[in-house]
Amino acid sequence: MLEVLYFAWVRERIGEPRERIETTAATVADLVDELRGREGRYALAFSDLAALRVAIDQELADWDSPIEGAREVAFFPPMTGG
Amino acid sequence: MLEVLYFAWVRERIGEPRERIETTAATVADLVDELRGREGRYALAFSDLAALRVAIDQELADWDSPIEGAREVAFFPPMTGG
Amino acid sequence: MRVRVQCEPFDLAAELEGFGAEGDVGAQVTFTGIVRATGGLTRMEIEHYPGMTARAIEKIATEAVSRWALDDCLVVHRYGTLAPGDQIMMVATASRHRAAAFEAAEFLMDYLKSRAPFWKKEYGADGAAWVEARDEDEDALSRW
Amino acid sequence: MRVRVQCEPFDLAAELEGFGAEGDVGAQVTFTGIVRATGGLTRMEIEHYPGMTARAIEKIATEAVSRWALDDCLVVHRYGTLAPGDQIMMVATASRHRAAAFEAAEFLMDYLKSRAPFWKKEYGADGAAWVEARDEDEDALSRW
Repeated sequence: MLEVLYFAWVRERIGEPRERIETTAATVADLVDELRGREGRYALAFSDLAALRVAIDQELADWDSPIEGAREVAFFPPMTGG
Repeated sequence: MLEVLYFAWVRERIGEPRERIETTAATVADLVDELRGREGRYALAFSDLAALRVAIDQELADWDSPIEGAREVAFFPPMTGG
Repeated sequence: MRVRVQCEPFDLAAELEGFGAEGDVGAQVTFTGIVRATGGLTRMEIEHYPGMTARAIEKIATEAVSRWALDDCLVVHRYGTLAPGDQIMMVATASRHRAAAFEAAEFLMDYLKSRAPFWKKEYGADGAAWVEARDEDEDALSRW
Repeated sequence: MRVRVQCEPFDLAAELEGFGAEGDVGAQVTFTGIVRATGGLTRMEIEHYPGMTARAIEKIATEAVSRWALDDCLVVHRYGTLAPGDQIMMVATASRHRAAAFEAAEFLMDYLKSRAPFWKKEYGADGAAWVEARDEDEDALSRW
């Protein structure tokens, strides 16, 4: 089971802050494809990957990063701290 | 009468913080020449002009600045504020 | 080095109590970020990623301490609901020399801006909008 | 804008009370200079040029305020006898944006270093010596 987290407008578009999913996706990109195929709200949230960032187990990662063994994958827009 | 002020090691070499002098010097450089001619302690204090700065009426000035009408001329080493 | 992520306000003076006291510190720099009332903003909501935030900031602060041989380094960042005039966050750096203290503080700010998992939403007369990251903020990282 | 030259210690927190309160300030930077114990220093004497000091600093601060459109600017500089760990001086800048607040604070420091009429004498185990201005300090002015 993989914990998938959403923040900021990604969270608002998906409609929930986190969910546990069963997946066989090998990379983040595969996971995104899988999520996109679910429902319109996911397709909308993931429509422009250039506007998104991803973290695997709380470290920034890339779209082609492998997610095997990961406990947690988070999607969010570019950060605006400070 | 011109008020001449000395700060930091210039003051220590001259031996006093200020004095009033009667001068006909036209520029700062003329004034320095006049002071140098007085006594050894002045010659010592003004031996290296590159290590000195001058202010006329509390504004930084140059060696060839005219001092006509000035009330106060100050000599000191480069500043070390901050 | 101290990093804190909190909802509560902070007090700059209290945070600086004893800051850098252990080193031979000659220069101390602080930066405080404050909510601006620009464009009729009435409040700001800051969301963060609890599991990741403190760790991400610690990583940035550790990098700053080693690159500039800082004697001390502090980051406090708030989340939750803030009003115009409220303090958002602060950094402080302590070093022997002023150039190091200034550079390290600017480095911290540049990285916190784009690499610490916070997202700001602004609420005003015209509704609400997420603050967008600007290209300049990402570009700023390349100077370090 | 506020400039003060004094013998007494100052309190950073008290100085920042209401600082920048009138503008739409998003960023506040402070710098504090502290006496270091380097080389067995036991005390520092700071001499200044009373008639010129405040005016020279005001000129520098006025330049900073206009170049970076600061909402506020503060300089406090001490003279007299200081011990290791004592605060020597502080600057604070308030601006809409962080780059301006940082740059203006660095500009102030660079100019105070070489253009404000203060002279430091260090006393230690090996006697006393006037702090010499460094070429880098003069060179630093050319970046502005």
